[in-house]
Parts: sequence; structure tokens; C-alpha cells
Amino acid sequence: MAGLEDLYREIILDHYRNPRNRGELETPPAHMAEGFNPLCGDEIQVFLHVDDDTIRDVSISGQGCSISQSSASMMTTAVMGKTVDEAHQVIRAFKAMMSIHGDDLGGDSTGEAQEPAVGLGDLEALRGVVKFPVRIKCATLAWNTLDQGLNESASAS
Amino acid sequence: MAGLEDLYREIILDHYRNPRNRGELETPPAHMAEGFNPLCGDEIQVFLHVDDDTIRDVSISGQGCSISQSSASMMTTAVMGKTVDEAHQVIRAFKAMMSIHGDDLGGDSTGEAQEPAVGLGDLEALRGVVKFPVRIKCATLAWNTLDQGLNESASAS
Amino acid sequence: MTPPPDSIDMSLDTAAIKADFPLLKQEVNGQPIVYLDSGATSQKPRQVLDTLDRYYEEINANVHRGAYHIAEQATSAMEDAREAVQRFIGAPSSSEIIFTKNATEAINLVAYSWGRANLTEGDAILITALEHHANIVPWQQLAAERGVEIRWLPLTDDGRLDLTDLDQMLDGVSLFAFSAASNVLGTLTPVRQLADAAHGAGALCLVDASQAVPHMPTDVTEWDCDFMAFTGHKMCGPTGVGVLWGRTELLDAMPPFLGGGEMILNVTREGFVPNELPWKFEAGTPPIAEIIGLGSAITYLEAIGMDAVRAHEVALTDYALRTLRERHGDDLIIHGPVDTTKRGGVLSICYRDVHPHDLSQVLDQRGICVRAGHHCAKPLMKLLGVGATARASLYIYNDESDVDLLSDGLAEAGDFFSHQPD
Amino acid sequence: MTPPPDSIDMSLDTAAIKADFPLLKQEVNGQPIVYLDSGATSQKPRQVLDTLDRYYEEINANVHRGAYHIAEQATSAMEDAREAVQRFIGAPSSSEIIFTKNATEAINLVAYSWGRANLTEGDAILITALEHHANIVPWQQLAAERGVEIRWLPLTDDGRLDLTDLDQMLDGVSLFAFSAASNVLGTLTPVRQLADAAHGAGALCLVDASQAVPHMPTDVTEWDCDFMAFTGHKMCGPTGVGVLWGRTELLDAMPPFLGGGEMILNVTREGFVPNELPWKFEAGTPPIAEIIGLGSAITYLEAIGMDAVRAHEVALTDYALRTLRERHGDDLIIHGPVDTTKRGGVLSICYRDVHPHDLSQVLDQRGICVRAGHHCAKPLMKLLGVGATARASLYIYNDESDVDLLSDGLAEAGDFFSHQPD
Ligand SMILES: Cc1ncc(COP(=O)(O)O)c(C=O)c1O
Ligand SMILES: Cc1ncc(COP(=O)(O)O)c(C=O)c1O
Repeated sequence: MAGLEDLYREIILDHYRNPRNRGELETPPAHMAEGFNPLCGDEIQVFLHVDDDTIRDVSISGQGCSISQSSASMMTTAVMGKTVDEAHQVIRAFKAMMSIHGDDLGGDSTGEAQEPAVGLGDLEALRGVVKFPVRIKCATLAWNTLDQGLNESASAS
Repeated sequence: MAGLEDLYREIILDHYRNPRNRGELETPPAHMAEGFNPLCGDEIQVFLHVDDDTIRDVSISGQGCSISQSSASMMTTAVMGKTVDEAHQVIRAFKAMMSIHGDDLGGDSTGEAQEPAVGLGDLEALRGVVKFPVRIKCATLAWNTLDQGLNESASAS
Repeated sequence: MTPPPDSIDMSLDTAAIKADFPLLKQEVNGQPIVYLDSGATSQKPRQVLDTLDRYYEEINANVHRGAYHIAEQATSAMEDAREAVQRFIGAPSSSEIIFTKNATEAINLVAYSWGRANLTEGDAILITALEHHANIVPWQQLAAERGVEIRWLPLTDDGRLDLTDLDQMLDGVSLFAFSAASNVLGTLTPVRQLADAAHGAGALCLVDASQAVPHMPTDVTEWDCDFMAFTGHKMCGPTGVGVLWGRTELLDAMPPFLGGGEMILNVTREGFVPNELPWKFEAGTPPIAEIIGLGSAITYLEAIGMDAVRAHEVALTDYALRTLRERHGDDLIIHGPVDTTKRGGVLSICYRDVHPHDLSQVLDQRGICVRAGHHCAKPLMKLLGVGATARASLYIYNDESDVDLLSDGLAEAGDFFSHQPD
Repeated sequence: MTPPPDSIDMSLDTAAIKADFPLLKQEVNGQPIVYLDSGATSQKPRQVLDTLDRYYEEINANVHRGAYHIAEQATSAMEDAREAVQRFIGAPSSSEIIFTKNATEAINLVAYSWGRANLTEGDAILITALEHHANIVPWQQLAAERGVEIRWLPLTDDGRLDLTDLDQMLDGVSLFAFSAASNVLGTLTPVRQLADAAHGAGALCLVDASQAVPHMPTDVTEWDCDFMAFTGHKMCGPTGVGVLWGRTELLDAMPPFLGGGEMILNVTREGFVPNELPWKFEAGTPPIAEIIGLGSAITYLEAIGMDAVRAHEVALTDYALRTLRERHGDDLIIHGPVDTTKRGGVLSICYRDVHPHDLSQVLDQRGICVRAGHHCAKPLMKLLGVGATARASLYIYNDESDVDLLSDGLAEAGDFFSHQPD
């Protein structure tokens, strides 16, 4: 069985204690997307300011455990300033890392097995989460909400 | 375990092969009551001609197994010509015999434990049925239907 | 009906299979039990019972809720069972597998959720004359509430669906709900053809496969149906679990049915947001042990192979039809198709004028379990002109000796009831 | 909160009880499991597992249908379990005991059958601020469909129902649906008083007793309620079975809910005639083994004695509240009433600023099973101003050592998450 240190890497605890890009953005111009983890009650709001196909600003509010909060914090630093296409690539890469064990039940699992060749940097610290299947939903909550937000702001503009 | 002879007494087989008072009566003056055994599909119609609080005529139609048919046949001979009160006494006595094991689920089971002191005659042959709980509903089908018919014709007149 | 008369190629090692089923070692009246009521419920192999025990002894915990070790194991065992079901019935996605308490709830789910959301006065549903009450009453409830019309597809004389007027009967129909296999006549229906006809008429179709899934390979993708329901306890699984399969697009568009825990994403005082599939339709604590037990039953059946299961039942049904008719001639009526390639191993019997209830009582005295009654198909019984039949139904653990004992029992019952008392 | 500080009179022999539960012999991470999630589901004693095995190995058959030996035995074992439930909850008649798949289905049954038949636009239902989603969502579904108003009875600061405006809130209400015990706060509600108030206002009342029936003597006659729901898996029984109790007059007048086999007296092409109680509400093959297993769980609990169960939980809860508060002081918040005579053994904990999910993860590392989340009571969580809590819930097999281990685990989690990385 995996130990606590596999899950709670220092960098994760750091992002949890000192979250980056926390707060709300004015809507509009920003767009707000909301996500729930029905299992543990975590809620997250992702504020996204997309302009000219580029993420000008992104911030996070809501509440959650160390995994969901640190994942959200790292996510903001990973996608800030990126184009929408680049952001989608990071989302795909991150989700691929989180679904090695095929635990993601929704949707068909064909195809996505290989990890796209996008560097994840600090986000690699979250790799240990896959050994704790219940926590995968914590780690992916912000990402699914970002995905949803990007789609919503694309169709709104 | 009880043997077939406990269930299928000669007198039962006789009533099954040669049912008494079989057929339909004209309605009105007679009244028809219908009963189902939801478990085995047996259906019975009891025709009742009650006049001046007395059962002037009673007959049976429908289909069923040897137990339900013979019980119905014996029932007709037992209540023919009886007053409604006397018929109710026989019904109670018969049902008491059939519920020795408290198998009758409907209603509360307080009180009715003792058998009323009414002679059952040939009907005693059905006593063995209580050893075959599934067949109790077969034996009581005609009686429940008679009971219902008596109540209906009482409220109709 | 063409195999060589005496030697039968039994594809299954029934002796080995029988040994897996503890109940079949029971005695009744000092005689080994002869279980011929698998159409009502099947017996359970040791392997499934062990799975249930292991679940309760090692990982019992409520699912989807706890972050602790055994809760994770229980959740993943349950979701593994969902994937086993998906594979077993050829469904495209495991999120289309919804666990219910039995097939009846599965059909009611469609009637309440899809039916109430889509049907109103003037709409019509087509069912068939051989349906089980589970595929009749939910539609009658809907019909009574909404003024929906119910049409009945008739049967041929030998108990197959009469398709002569199918297209005409489908005209204006929103849903065609039919069984893949009859629990009274054994009839197998041409599911793909019926689904195509339904779709051609712009209708959806629901397949009650309660008597098919346990007995032959099932592939909802090949069937091209829209909903499919079956029940765990008839296929070596525990009681208390059934399955509804449905197409994602349909399930996604349907409102939830039962409300409560698990089926929500969020609840506020103002209202609730339903969860994703499949959980949207699984309110409250699911039958966890039972679902895992069903997964184990599927593993057991897959090890035998569903083709082999079917081949065994065809051969044994053929043996039964042949030997019973040879011996009992006109004393015996067996309802349903004679061609064993068009029927399952369900034998509804009328023997002389012995009432089915009495017949089964005499058989019981010899330890032979058959079911007497209307088999929850009263409209069909009425059509057959009988109040009840005695039904012997075959499964993987039955062999020729069971059929022979049944045959002896019929003869005894005939003697007993025709013997004149005076 | 007045017992002597150190010696506790534990009325139960928890060591002997623990030995009855195979799962409690498991190890997690090399440490004996400490199961503190009985509020989600209880563990099952050997006696219940043996009953399940014996059912499947000796008498497995479909009920109410076969005239043969094992079918009779299965039927009578199931009906015996119904009588056990009747006795256990003090119901006047066993025909008022309706078996469902869980408490959630039981409440939905009332919402669909009684609710749809009786409520329309302008009617109102009163629920409370501490309900489980199972006693919220079915009413929200009904409300959305029918334009029925839902009112929420508020709470006091220490998590009891605030009855100040009860009579006013009941004005014009048709149904008052409330829990006998909260699964988050442990709060016990004054059921009889609430039922009297409801009746005084001309309303019916439904009691969600899912967290009460497993833990203390229950008597629906004394409660004088109209409907009562609970679930088998939280009281040493198997998954897959729940119970609705209702007054005969009410159940008799209600239309059927699920349609199918067993629940009919007759079916023709024109329509169906519902069966008598209780079968009218039990469509399809019931969870036979599970019902019989629930009967066995009741036998097990009765042997211990429900008064003793309650006394044990009061004493242990008192020990827990006392020792946890002594050791952890302001680091720890335990929600709900402090008076152990007004609460059950459910401890919803917030520890420093450690998120409940992280807390339960650290505890899991020590083999301690607690549940983190919203406990299917999101409106209550919102009122408490938290997204989630960690919940430890006690049962007959827990003792002081389990509480002590929990206490150690809290301290460790605090250390782990407050330790500064740089
Ligand atoms: C208070 C309360 N009501 C209802 C339920 C629902 O029980 P089930 O999930 O077995 O339907 C629960 C348990 O989760 C509960 O704690
Ligand atoms: C054809 C058919 N449909 C539906 C059912 C209902 O299954 P269950 O009682 O498990 O819901 C049965 C079995 O009784 C059946 O034979």
C-alpha cells in the first residue's frame, strides 16, 4: 500500500498552504465555471479571462482538500498566459496522467491511453494520486471545471 | 414431511371428480362473487341466492386444482339452506381450521386462535392441507369468495 | 428435431457443474433434489457464494463515499462488476449499465422516467401477447395515467410472434416493448428484426431479456435495441439485483427516477442537480454485495462459455421434447415452438386432466421442483385457454436424468389422479 | 455529561461482539482495522452471513410461486422475517411491512404513490434542515412536478430542531417528513411530539428512521407516526433491503408504485387488479436472501437487546466527547448536541484547518475508517458553513480503544499538515 508521502509531496502541501491565483475575477469580462465533487462536497469556481484565444487571467475560489486545492493552484500557473489550444493540451496531458488505471468511468476509454508529449512540470508531483483512486476526482475537479469554462467562453464569444 | 395421502383424502378426490352444485345461477335474483388465487391462477365464481336471510341456492364455476375445487364443492353442501349467520359460523370455523399455523398474513392474528364449536363434517378431510402451507390459499379461496358474496348481497338488499 | 435419437452431444460437463451448486446436494423426502425451476430463479454456484462471503468478511463498506481502504476496494469491486456486465451484454460503455433491484424495477424505471417525460394522450405502446407482467403492468399504469394506448402483437398457433401485421401495428407507436425469450413458452423472438421494424416506424424498443441473458450470448449492439432489462437471480447471481441498459443519449435526456443520495451532484434548498450516468439512476445505497455477486456469476458463466450454455440447453430441450412425447403421447401437451433452435429450455406442460398445482405436488413428493401457475403471464394464459400450466425449466446443471425423473413423475401423477376411488 | 470520569459501565461485552464480526479481524497497513463508519453501513456478524449461506445452500427458490418443498421453505422464511420486522418496530400488523431495496426507495414509494395521488399545486410539505438527501430529493422532485411547496424547519445552534414556530410552519401542510436521528449531527428528534404536532395540524408524518432503528428500541405505535422508513445494511443486515412501514388505511388507499409480478391479483389486456398488502407494493422478485438476512440481523440485535445497544452507545459517545475534547481542546469542533441523552453515536468532526478528506486519509493510514464528505446532507452542510466534515460513527462493536486510536490519529493529522515545509 502506498504511504502518505506518495500522496502529499512537499510541493503539493506548499500550493495548498500558499495557493496561487486565488480569488475572483470580475464577470464579465471574465467567465465563471463551477464544479462539484459529489463524493466529498468540494466545490470550485474557476474564473477565466480569455481574450484573443489566450488565457489573460485565471483564478480560483471555493473550498476543498489539499489535493483539489493544490491541483487547482498548480493548474492556474500552468495555463496562465497560454493559448486556448495549449491549455487544452495541458488538460489532456494532466487527465491522461490521472487515468493510468482507467478509473475514469464516464465516456469510452479507447484511444486516450497514451500520454501526449506535453511537459507537466510541477504537476508531476500529483502523479502519486493515482495510487489513491478516491482522490483522483479531487485532483481532476479543477481541470474538468477549466475545460468546461473554456468551452463555455468559446461558445459565448 | 407429510405424504400425499395426508393431502389428497378420498373424499377430497371424490368432490374433485364429482363436484356438487356446479354451474351458474341466474343473476339476479342470485348474486355472483369472484375470487382469484394470485399465486396459481385459480379463479372461482360463487353464485349465491340469498332470500329472507337464508341461502336458498349456491353454485360454483371457475377452474382450479383438486384442493380448491373440492373445498368449493364441500362448501356448497355445507352452507346450502343455512341462514346467513349460520354460514358465517361455518366460514369462521373453516378458516380457523386452516390457520392453525398462523399462516394467514392479512389482518391481526389476535383472538381468532380458538376454533369455534361448529361441526365441520366432511370438511374435516381438508385438515391435512395445513401441512402444505402453499395449498391453504387453494382451500380457502371459495370461502373467502363466499364471505365476500354474503357481504355484497347483504349490502345490496 | 433432427439429431440422432439416442446419443446426445452434451457440450457441458454437467456433473462437474452440478458439483459447484451446494443446493443440488440437498435431499427432499430422502431423494436427491431435481431442480427444474430455473426459469423462476437459478441456483447459485459455490463461487458466487464465496464472493459474497469474501465481500462481507473483507471489504464491506459503503461505496463512493469513503476515502479509506476498504471503501475504495468495495467501490472498485462494484465498478468492476459494472464492467463485467458491460462486456457480457456487449454494451458500448459501462456508464450505460444501471443497477436496479430486479428486472421489474428496470422496466418501471423506463416507464416512469422516459415514459412520463415523453408520452401523452394519443401516444401508443406496442407489447406482445407473451409478455411477463413485468413488461405489461408498468405500461398499463402509464396508460391509465396518461391515456396512452397499448397494442398487443398476436401469436401464431405454435407460440411464436405473429409478425404479419407488425408494420401496421407499429404505426404511430412510440415504444415497442417485447421479451427476447418467453418464460412460459420458451419462444425466442427475432430481436434484431423487431428492433429494426421499431426503428423503421420511428419507435424506440425495449427488450425484456430476463429469460435470454442467462441462457445465451447477448449483444445489445448487435440487437440494436434502445433499452434492455434483465435480472441477476436467474443467472447464478444473488437475489436483489437487476440491470437496465440504455443508450447514453436516451439516458442522458431522461429525468431521474428515484431521488436521494448518490444520484445528485448538488442539493440546495431550491432544488438538486442530477449526477452523471450511471449514478443519476442509482439512488441510495446500491445492492453492493449483490452487484459484486452478479459480477462473479458472470465470471462463472463466461468460464463455461455462453455458446456452450446455449448448445447444452438446445440439446437437452430436444431430448426432453422427444422423450416426453414418445412416452406420454396424447396425455401430454407441451406449449410453445417445437423447433429447438427457436426456443429455450422452458417446458410448459399440461398432463391429462391433472391440474398443474396437483401435478407439481405429486412431483414435489419425488423431490422434483417445477412451478405451477400462471407464471406472471395471465394474458398469455388466457390466450392459451388455461388457468395454469406446470413448467419445467432447464439450466446448465440439468441433464437427461432430470428429464427422465420428470417423465416418471408425470406417469405417477396420472395414475394417482385417474385411479377411481370406488 | 455526569458519569464518573474514568470508569465507564459498558453494558455490552464488546470483545465478544467484535469476535462475531469477521471483517473486524482484517488488518490495514499491518494494523487491525478500526471501523468507525457504521453510520454509512454497519459490519455484518457471522450469524447473518451464515443465514445467507444457509438460504442459498438449502432453500433458495423463488417465493410465493412454487408448490414444492424448498419454495415453501423460502416463502415461509421470508414471511418469518416480515414478522420479525413487525415485532422489532412495534407495528400492529405484518402486512404493513413492505420490503424495498433501501430506505431511499421506501421514501420514494411514499412520494410517488401517496404524494402523486394526494398533492397538487398549493399543497405543502414540511421537512427539516437536518435531512439526508433521501428525505429531500424525492420531495423536491414531487414539488417540481406538482408545484408543491417545501418548508424547512430550522435548527438551534447546537443542532437540535428549533420547534419555536413549528405549529405555524405546519399550517396548511399535508406531510411532515423528518428524521428520527441525524446522520451528521447525531441529533435525536422528539418523534412523538412531532407526530402529535403534525396530526394536530391535520398533516400526516413520515419518519426517516434509518439512523434510529439500528441503535435504539423503536416502536411505531408509541411514535404514533404514519409512515416509517429504514434500511437493512446499517443494522447488521445485508445490502439490498430496506423497509417501509405504513398504516394499513393509508397503504390500502394508495395506488401501487412499481408494477409487475407479485403485486397483482389479476391482469387482463384491459388492466390489472392490485394485490393485497403488503405484496401490492412488492413488484417482481423480492430481495429474498436479503430479507431473510435482515430477519437474522434482527434476531442478533434482539439477543443483545436494543436497550443495551442504546446504553452502550450513550456511554461510549460520552467517553468520546469527553476524552476528545479534553485532549484536543479548541483544535476540535464536534457538531451537534452535547447532551448524550439527546444524540446518537455520530461524531462529525472538524480538526484545526485540516480538510476532512485529508484527515480521513491520514486516519486510513492507521487503519481507522471514518467518512469524509457531505454525508448526503448538503443543505445541512451549508447551514453549518462547511463543505464537508469527517464523521466517526459508533456501533455495538466499538469500544474505548477505538476512540483512543481516533484521538491519536487526529493528533498525527494535525502534526502532518501543520508541519512547515521550509
Ligand atoms: C438519515 C438517513 N436517511 C436515509 C438514508 C438512506 O439509506 P439508503 O442509502 O440505504 O437508502 C441514510 C443512509 O445513507 C441516512 O443516514
Ligand atoms: C420474461 C421475464 N421478465 C421479467 C421477469 C421479472 O424478473 P424479476 O422478478 O427479477 O424482476 C421475469 C421473471 O420473473 C421474466 O421471466
